[in-house]
Amino acid sequence: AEDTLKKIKETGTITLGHRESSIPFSYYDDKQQVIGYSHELMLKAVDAIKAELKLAKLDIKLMPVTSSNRITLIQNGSIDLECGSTTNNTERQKQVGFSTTMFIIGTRLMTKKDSGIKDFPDLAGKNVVTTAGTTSERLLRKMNEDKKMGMSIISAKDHGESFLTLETGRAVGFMMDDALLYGEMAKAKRAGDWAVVGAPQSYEAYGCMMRKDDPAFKKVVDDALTRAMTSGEVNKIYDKWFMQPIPPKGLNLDFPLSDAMKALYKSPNDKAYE
Amino acid sequence: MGYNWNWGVFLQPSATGGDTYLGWMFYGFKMTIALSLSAWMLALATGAVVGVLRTVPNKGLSGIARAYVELFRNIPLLVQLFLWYFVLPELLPTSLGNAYKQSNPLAQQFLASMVCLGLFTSARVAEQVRSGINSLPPGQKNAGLAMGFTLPQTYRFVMLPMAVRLIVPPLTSEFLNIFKNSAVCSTIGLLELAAQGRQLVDYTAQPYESFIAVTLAYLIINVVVMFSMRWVEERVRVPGYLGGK
Amino acid sequence: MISIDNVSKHYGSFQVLADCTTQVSKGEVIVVCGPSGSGKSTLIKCVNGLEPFQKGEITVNGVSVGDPKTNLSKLRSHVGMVFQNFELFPHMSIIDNLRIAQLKVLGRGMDEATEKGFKLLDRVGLRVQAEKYPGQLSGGQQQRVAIARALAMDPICMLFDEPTSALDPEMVNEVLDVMTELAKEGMTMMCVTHEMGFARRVANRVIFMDQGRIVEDDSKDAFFEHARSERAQQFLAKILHH
Amino acid sequence: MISIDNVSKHYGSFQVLADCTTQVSKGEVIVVCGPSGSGKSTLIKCVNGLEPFQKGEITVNGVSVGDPKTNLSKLRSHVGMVFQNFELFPHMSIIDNLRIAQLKVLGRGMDEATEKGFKLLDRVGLRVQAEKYPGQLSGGQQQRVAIARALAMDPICMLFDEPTSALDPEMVNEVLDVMTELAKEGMTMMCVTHEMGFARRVANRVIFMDQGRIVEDDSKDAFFEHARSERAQQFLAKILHH
Amino acid sequence: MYELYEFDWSSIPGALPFLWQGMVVSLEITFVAVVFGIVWGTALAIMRLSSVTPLSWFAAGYVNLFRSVPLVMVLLWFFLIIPHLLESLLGFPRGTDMRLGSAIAGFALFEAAYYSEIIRAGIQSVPKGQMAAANALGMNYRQAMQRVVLPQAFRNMVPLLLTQGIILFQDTSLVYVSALADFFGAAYKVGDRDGRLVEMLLFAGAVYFVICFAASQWVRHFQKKLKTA
Ligand SMILES: Nc1ncnc2c1ncn2[C@@H]1O[C@H](COP(=O)(O)OP(=O)(O)OP(=O)(O)O)[C@@H](O)[C@H]1O
Ligand SMILES: Nc1ncnc2c1ncn2[C@@H]1O[C@H](COP(=O)(O)OP(=O)(O)OP(=O)(O)O)[C@@H](O)[C@H]1O
Ligand SMILES: [Mg+2]
Ligand SMILES: [Mg+2]
Repeated sequence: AEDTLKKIKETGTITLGHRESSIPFSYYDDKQQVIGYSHELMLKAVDAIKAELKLAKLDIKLMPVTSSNRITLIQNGSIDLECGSTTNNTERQKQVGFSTTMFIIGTRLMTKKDSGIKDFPDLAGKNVVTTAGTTSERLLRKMNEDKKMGMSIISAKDHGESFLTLETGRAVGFMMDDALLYGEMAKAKRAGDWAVVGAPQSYEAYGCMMRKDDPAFKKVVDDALTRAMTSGEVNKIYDKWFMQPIPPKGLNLDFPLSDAMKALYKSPNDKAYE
Repeated sequence: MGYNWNWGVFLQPSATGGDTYLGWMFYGFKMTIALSLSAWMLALATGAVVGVLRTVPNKGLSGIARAYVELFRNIPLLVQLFLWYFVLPELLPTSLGNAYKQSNPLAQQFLASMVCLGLFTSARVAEQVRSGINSLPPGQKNAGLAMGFTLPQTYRFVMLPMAVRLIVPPLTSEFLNIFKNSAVCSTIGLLELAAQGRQLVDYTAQPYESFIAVTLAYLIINVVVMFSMRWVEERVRVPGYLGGK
Repeated sequence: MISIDNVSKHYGSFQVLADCTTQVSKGEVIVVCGPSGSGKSTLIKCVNGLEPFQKGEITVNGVSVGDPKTNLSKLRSHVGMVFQNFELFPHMSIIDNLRIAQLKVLGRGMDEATEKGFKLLDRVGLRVQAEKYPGQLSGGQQQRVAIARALAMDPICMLFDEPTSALDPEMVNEVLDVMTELAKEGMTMMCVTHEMGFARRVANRVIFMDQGRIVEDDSKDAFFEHARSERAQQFLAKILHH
Repeated sequence: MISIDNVSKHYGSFQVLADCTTQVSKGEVIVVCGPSGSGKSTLIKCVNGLEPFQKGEITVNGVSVGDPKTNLSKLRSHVGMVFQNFELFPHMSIIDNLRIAQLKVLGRGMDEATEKGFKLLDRVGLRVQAEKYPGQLSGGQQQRVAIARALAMDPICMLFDEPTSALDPEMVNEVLDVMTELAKEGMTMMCVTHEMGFARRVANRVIFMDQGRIVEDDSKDAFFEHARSERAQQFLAKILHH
Repeated sequence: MYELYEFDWSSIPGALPFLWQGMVVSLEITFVAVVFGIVWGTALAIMRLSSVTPLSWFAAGYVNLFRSVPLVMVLLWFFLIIPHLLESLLGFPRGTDMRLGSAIAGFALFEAAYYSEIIRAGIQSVPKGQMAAANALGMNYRQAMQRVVLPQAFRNMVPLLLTQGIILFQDTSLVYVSALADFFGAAYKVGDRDGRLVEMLLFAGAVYFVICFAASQWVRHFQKKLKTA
């Protein structure tokens, strides 16, 4: 396997992958600067790497990635570390490595407040949207088959497109990671019209992605994340992104810390849910 | 490069159960074919009419045809697709728009893709038809009229049969383009070949296998189209006419 | 039969025809000649309305060509026309070339049209080529087919626009022979051509054009013996000298 | 000067030239005629190596054309050639057309090339057109420029391939006049042409070709008075009749 | 009851600098790909027409391969493979941001296939007699090509080459596959971020239309001028 640390030391550079609109994890603000919860944690990891290698100066290069190219870019060495909203699951573990989990989401549903849809069973026979390539898409399709609900499922290219589909009335519900749903709400024209409802269909662990079988590198990243969580530092970061107004519109997601997250912060681990 | 090749991935059952990933690819392949062929029909029919109108003496008609061509030629396909799919239903009267948007999403995606690809290509077909007609010897039109044919009859019996033969080779490349351009339709969620390829990457994290398979599938389509168009060319070749040119 | 009265035509500011006047009576053969660009083709195309004109009047068999109410298609179906580049329809066999307008314009039946087609192919000596395509014939043969095609419509008069100038020299005569025979049978003909031998043998009158004007309009003998205008004399000298 | 010895050429199985043999001595003018497709153009193009041939030998001024060791470009620069469609370079002015090969092939200086160019334009009567482009001249004028362009290379002999057959009848003579003058000055010339008047006035010998063979190779008078082969007699009859 | 879509154009003014950056990327790709495509395309066309069989086969294979695959796929391939190649061939440090480089390379090599077909047709549109005439004056193949055939071929081709350039400019919108912010990508990202996709798409469409329409009018005008000259 590769020795990422050695490479970083030799080149004095680290290339980070980030998302462009995964609010509030990793996205551009209106000045095209990358911000977000995952991004701040990633920077913590970078600081740890710099300290570990005893580098006076470490150049950071940022490269935006999409859900379809992020794995390949890690593998072919274009980026060294990606912290965004990437789910850690066993399939992906065959191709890439994951750090300690930094967030746990439940997959839920966003609907219009006055639509009368309160939970997944209400969706039977309706049009429902989700983002292509996500775990939600799988769960939704499986639910549709298993329970013979007769939904028409729209797989949109990205979250923005999914929300547009919901907003324009093409679909009555948008199934996605709850945190991201709140994020989409944050940019809606009329945030007050929308609600996140329904029982979580699954829980998923977000981790930072890196090359497989590089224990030294993984350890530095893991230690940095663990330290941030156990020291309570992470609570400030969480507060900043989930309980306070955030760019671009200054909306407050109002997404309190879940029990699963509290447990995570107490004893960090890198296990995939499933 | 630390990559685990795994061609067996195509035979694995897919993550949502039921089908294998190969089955997914095949579904995408069929979707690409169905979409491209139906869009091609639309492009040929519309393009032929607009192309003919561009050459008629009536200034008003040819002006309208020209505006049509310019409109569809000068906006990128990707943008047109978004406009058809997302923007146009918003401009319909509310009740009609809503009824449309509540209908089967696959039908909506297919319809938008077909209309978009078809009309985008029709502008190009129209240009080919026009240049085919214009490259006929000018005497042919006069000869038709001088026999007592009306202008529509002259088009029907004299100019179009030859013009159509002349444009078979350039139309071949438009026909190929429509298959290639259909890859763009994955951006509105239509699960055609390129989209299934990307889904495969998302679900199996085996990007190289998937890309290679998709590229091969396009090559196959290409070869089939080229041979069938060459067959058409051969079939319509006029005896004694140099190389059909 | 054909009367051209004070016809003028221009493209923008460029005058192609200037006050052209002449008549062709039934059975007459008129040869039109003149330097390149003098308006010969334009004049002859005005006669069956293929070119519009801005001033004057042309009538064919009493029907005004310039009148917007005239059914031009109908008029043209009675006026045969033969072009410099033959303009056979390359995607149809020879016999189909002869049939198509009979079927679609005159509304004749298939049998009648076929019979007529073969009769005319016989006449121009090309019956055995009936199933071939135009591209498979020599230029001279194509032009003979084109004449047959025009005759298939039973025209009341024939217009020729340099029918031999795109031909190899060897093939000129086979076409001129067909035209000569046609003239002898009494067909009214207006021919743009530089074949002065043909003019001498067959024409009743010769028209000489220059810069859009009809400069000479004379009986054949008067034209060849003592053309009045200097331009025509020069032209004849150049054409006949070699 | 030019000796053609037993030359044969075929495209695949189609024989274009079959055992052609003839000579052109210095100062001689030879006219080559024959029906379309008989191989006239091919023969003349073989002389300066524009077409390769499979059998036989051609020498020009003692240099073998078919020999792979021969510098064909050099040979061609001494042999002037004039084409049916003029083939002036449309993107260059007339004077540039006359200069380009002098500069790039003969390596002459700009001044010398320009002077030579103007002298030859004078000679063909086109000095005032020097700055125009080919597209702005009439066909006859273009062909005269093409002759001047060939002469600018100081050729030892000239080849003409139907130099007048793409011209309007009026313009034929202005080109033939230039050629006649050239012949009078003693230029060695090989001309494919159907202008029998020119052949009668200027040629020393006439070669008649049919189906790739040289069927007649006679002095002018012998050819016109009593052509031996039936094919040549037919051909002459067709060409001269009208 | 849903209401008619409410348009809200307010995010455009603030996004203009970012959109302009995107436009610069689009133009950069177009420009480099056109220049490189014409140069490499000319070489391919000459190879294709040459009598040396391996050369003409290579050119034919190259052109046919690139013309069979969707541009989107080519760009993806280039995005994923070129970085590797460059790293190993030229010793670039790993992780260099090569999105722009690989997009440009992908476009240039792809467009060269199309340009070579245009140029080949252009060369073949020059009457054969021109080459013969140049040879008859003693010019060799290179001189005849350079002084006589190619100048005329290019003159005949200019409108087609420019039109292909306009198509190329439109196709730059496809670089969204590599998350590179060209003009369309920038508009899309702004629209996504602000929840104003519909407006930004309409705006992008209008901008493309104005630019491409103006450019194609100019090409027509230019074509007319060439014809009369
Ligand atoms: N569509 C047009 N627009 C402008 N000028 C035209 C057009 N058609 C013909 N002309 C001009 O009209 C003049 C007469 O043309 P016409 O074809 O009648 O001449 P012509 O006597 O038949 O010559 P030729 O012997 O070369 O056939 C020419 O100068 C020609 O350039
Ligand atoms: N590249 C080629 N491939 C095959 N056949 C050819 C080729 N070039 C010429 N020919 C054939 O060779 C024969 C002689 O052609 P050539 O041009 O020499 O005839 P020509 O006597 O000059 O006729 P024309 O009077 O029509 O110019 C013709 O039958 C022609 O079809
Ligand atoms: Mg004319
Ligand atoms: Mg010839």
